Amino acid sequence: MNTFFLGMALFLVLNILAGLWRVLKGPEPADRMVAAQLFGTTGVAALLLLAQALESPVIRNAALLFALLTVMAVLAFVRNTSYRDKHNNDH
Amino acid sequence: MTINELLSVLFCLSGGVFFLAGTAGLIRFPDTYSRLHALTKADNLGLGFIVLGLIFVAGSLPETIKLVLIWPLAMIGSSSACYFIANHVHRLTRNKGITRD
Amino acid sequence: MPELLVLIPFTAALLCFILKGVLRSLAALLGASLTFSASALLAADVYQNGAIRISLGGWDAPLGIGLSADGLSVIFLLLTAIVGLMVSIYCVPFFSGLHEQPLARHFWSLWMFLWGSLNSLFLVSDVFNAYVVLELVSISAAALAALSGTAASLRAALRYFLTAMAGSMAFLLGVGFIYAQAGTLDMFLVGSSGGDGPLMAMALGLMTVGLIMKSALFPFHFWLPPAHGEAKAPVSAILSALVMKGSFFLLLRIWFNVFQDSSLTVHAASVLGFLGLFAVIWGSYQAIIQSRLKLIIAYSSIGQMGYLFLLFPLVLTTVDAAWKIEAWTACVFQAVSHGLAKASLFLAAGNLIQASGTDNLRSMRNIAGSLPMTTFTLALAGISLMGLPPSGGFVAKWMLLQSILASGQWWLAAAPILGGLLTAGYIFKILSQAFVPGAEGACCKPVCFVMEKAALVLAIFSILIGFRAEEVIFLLTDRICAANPGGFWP
Amino acid sequence: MNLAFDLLVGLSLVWVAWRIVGSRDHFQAVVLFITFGLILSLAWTRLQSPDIAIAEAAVGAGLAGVLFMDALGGLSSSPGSPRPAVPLTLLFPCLILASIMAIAVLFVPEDFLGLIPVVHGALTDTSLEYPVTAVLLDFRAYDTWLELGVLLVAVLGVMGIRRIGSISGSRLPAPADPVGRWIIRILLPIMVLIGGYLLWLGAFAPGGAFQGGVVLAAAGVMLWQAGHPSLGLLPRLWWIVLLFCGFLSFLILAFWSLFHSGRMLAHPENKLWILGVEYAATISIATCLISLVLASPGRCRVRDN
Amino acid sequence: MNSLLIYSITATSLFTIGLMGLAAHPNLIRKIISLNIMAGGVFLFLISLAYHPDDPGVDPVPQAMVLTGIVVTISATAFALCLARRITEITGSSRLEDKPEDTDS
Repeated sequence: MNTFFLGMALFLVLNILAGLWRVLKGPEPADRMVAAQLFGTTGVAALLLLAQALESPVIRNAALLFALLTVMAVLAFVRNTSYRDKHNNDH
Repeated sequence: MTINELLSVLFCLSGGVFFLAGTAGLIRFPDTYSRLHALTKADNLGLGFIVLGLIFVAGSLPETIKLVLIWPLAMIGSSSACYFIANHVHRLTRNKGITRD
Repeated sequence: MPELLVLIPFTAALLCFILKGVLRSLAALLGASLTFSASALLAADVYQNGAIRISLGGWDAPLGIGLSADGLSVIFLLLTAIVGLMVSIYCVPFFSGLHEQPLARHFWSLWMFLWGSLNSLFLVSDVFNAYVVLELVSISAAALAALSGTAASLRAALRYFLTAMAGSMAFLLGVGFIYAQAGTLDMFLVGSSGGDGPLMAMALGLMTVGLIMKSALFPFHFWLPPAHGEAKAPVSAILSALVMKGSFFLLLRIWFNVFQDSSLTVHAASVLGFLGLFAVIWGSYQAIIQSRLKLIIAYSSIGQMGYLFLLFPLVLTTVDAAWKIEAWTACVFQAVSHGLAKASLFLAAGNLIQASGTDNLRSMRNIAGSLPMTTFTLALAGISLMGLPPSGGFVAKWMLLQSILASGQWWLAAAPILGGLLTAGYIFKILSQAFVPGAEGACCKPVCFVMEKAALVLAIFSILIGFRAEEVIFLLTDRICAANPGGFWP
Repeated sequence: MNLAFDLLVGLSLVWVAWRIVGSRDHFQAVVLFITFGLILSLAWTRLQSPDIAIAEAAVGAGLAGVLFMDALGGLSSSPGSPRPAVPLTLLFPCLILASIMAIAVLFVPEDFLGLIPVVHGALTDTSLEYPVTAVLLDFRAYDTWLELGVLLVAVLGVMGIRRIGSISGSRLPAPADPVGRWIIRILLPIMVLIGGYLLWLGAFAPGGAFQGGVVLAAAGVMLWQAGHPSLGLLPRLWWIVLLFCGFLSFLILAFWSLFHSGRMLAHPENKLWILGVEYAATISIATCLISLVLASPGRCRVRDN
Repeated sequence: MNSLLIYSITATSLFTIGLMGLAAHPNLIRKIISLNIMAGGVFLFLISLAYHPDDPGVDPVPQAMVLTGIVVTISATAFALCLARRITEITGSSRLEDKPEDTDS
């Protein structure tokens, strides 16, 4: 049973690696941010599966935390790029 | 293989399929808006299915509650992030006056 | 009570951040004098009844962290105490001037934190604890260097900080390798559990490279001249007199306590010797061709640090035990006299800059007339750096020459001979400017009496220690706490 | 299956690191670094150390991401330098170094036990059950104290560079759209709740001062991003108390235990002291990290808008 | 080829890649990112020593070391980033020495 969950976690990590291609190629900074947000959700799922596979319920706290934190990076990204563009538009 | 484990395997597999769809969408779709589309819908659904699958094999009640709590949080997080990015890209294109294809 | 040496500066640091104006200077001076007296008491205690080893929190060696105060660490603690007290006295008027006032709060708290971390570095006896203390020393030193706020000083501080961080990371990886081999983190336990094998070789290599980066030995010296040149005078005095000695002291601990009876160190010793030799010649040569006073002194730090690294080939490849004590005394005297002389040089340079406005040598003309005390300090410190007979520098270079000749590695003799010549070169370059009758119009703002006195006292100390060699030798021979009673030369 | 998972995580870590170093666009490097932090958290989870996974997640995705994005904000992004990111002359010595270290790692003994028996042996006579928290707060309390010192010195250094006495001034423009404010109002209480939960958990399960402090710091930074001055609201004295309370509690403990029982940093018998020190450390870590993120942009940001 | 070996070799290669990045990139922010990668590598090495799949579980001392190391690294990174931002504000170029030929600011 645990090997199945570990296999699923492995599959999700493969998903993240595949998503990395978009981060590398992504023409716009926004596309890269989209990929980063995708990895956040996939990371939460992978952590949950690992928590079940390794029978240590504490890892769920890490998953809970992760679900909240990906938003931080996106907020920072939006705040910074808009600040700079508004800045560029001024002069 | 008890009925619980069978159900949990089933749900986790379907969750995995949705994640695969999300990643495929991320890679294949032409522009940012459609990629956001893939990200938000497919992934949240995938996470939901995996959480559902794990609930069957989760041990005690508090674990289940924690699992159930994670899914809406992740959904709030990812949908608002999607909104921010979409809003940001829209403001960028409007400022530059060019229309994105 | 070695713990007091760590507690008092940290308390003073917190107080200095909270208090304002005169109260802050009072708290700083009180902290400095208390730390000075605590170091002196500890030195007397170790001198009388031997090395002290404490396990903190009551947990013994393999689990808990310990503090160890032996002969070597007490000498460096005394050096830090004397230089620290004098720099603190110098800084009270320096930072109460109108221009420096806003920086006072940050300077005093960072300086007290640095002093406390240096004291705990000299008392260290746990390898991972050494990493955390090194990090604390690097961050506070970089923050102090960045206080002057000019673009050049910020760049120098960031270059220094990045090199220090890379050095700490290499050191931490070395700690990982030591833990993989010995299973414990206490230096003396690791030392007694044998130091051979590929893991320990890797650990020795990584730690040595990490600490060399932090003490600016030759290949990694690029960050030092701008960092010390651009910082404020008392800050550059602290940096080159004390902070560089800290990472060198840790290198001594690693080589002679952790890898005490391992055969690895013998092979690597000559490499360090060559780098030290090259540093002496290259640093002193660069010092001669500089035009700014503070850069001359900064490059001379690189040169003088090179002497310290000659210790490794001398001690590890010599067969005759008697000459090893000579080499040890030479290295320790060089460290102490260089620390004192360099601090007084930088403080005197600070006085000159405050008086004449710029630190360019040509503007230094005719200072013998207007600032006689500072010129006298420059001369005294120069004597000690060059190694003329009465001074501590002379004892160091003399013993260095003797142990080099005794150990038969004649090519190392180039360092004291050529180095001494080149050092004389740049010291006379500075002094010659002082007596040349320059343009009368050079305005000379009055320099506070206390600031000149502090620089002078440091210079006098660096001359005086030349006369007190027996206590230092006694501390080095009988007061060393190493795993086996033989100390550094089993 | 375990081996496959380890191999995949290991290879993806190395590959992402290589892409970070090799990429030409700075923003791409930052996003890759956030992903690197995520995969590293997975590695910590796989290596059975969940509290490090929590700390890495909070620090990597939460604080480091925001710090780097801010730093990039100040930089007008350009397409990146034309020449290859990593010159070949540097590649060769680094390859040698990597291979030497890889060979050295092979000699790590299989049955390496480290200090496990010693810690479990001594666990009985401390009042903490969970070994990691016991090592952090009791056996090696000196390390934790100096590490709080490092945090404090970093805050002092940043304020010295910015020439400010406190962080009361730094406040961001509120995000234009209501969603930004709305999401903060929902996620923030939950994060504070998790921070407290992790701190309380620390006594007997993975969690404790560090994880609680880092999560609270992430909550504070999130509040700041929503335009709220978060810690800037506090009067200067209160902010100083919060900043120093962790370091101060260790200082008081050191003085008291030195003069009371002659052994510095020896915790007294009743459990309240250790819990008090742990809570103070949590608050101090959270305040220091928030002050670091708030103080680094300096006041110039507020004046421009 | 157990997991201790895989993670240790990954750790040492991360350390080397970080060192390479630190030496290769003129831009300050890239240098600080490389430093964090080096730190990640070192911590991974420490924890790979502490990990035993079955018998006595995980060694708490390296875990405590890595926790302390993570907090030290984040505070050092924040300090270095503030320095880098200040340099960029004053000199306009985010590099240590302003070589004229590179336009990358």
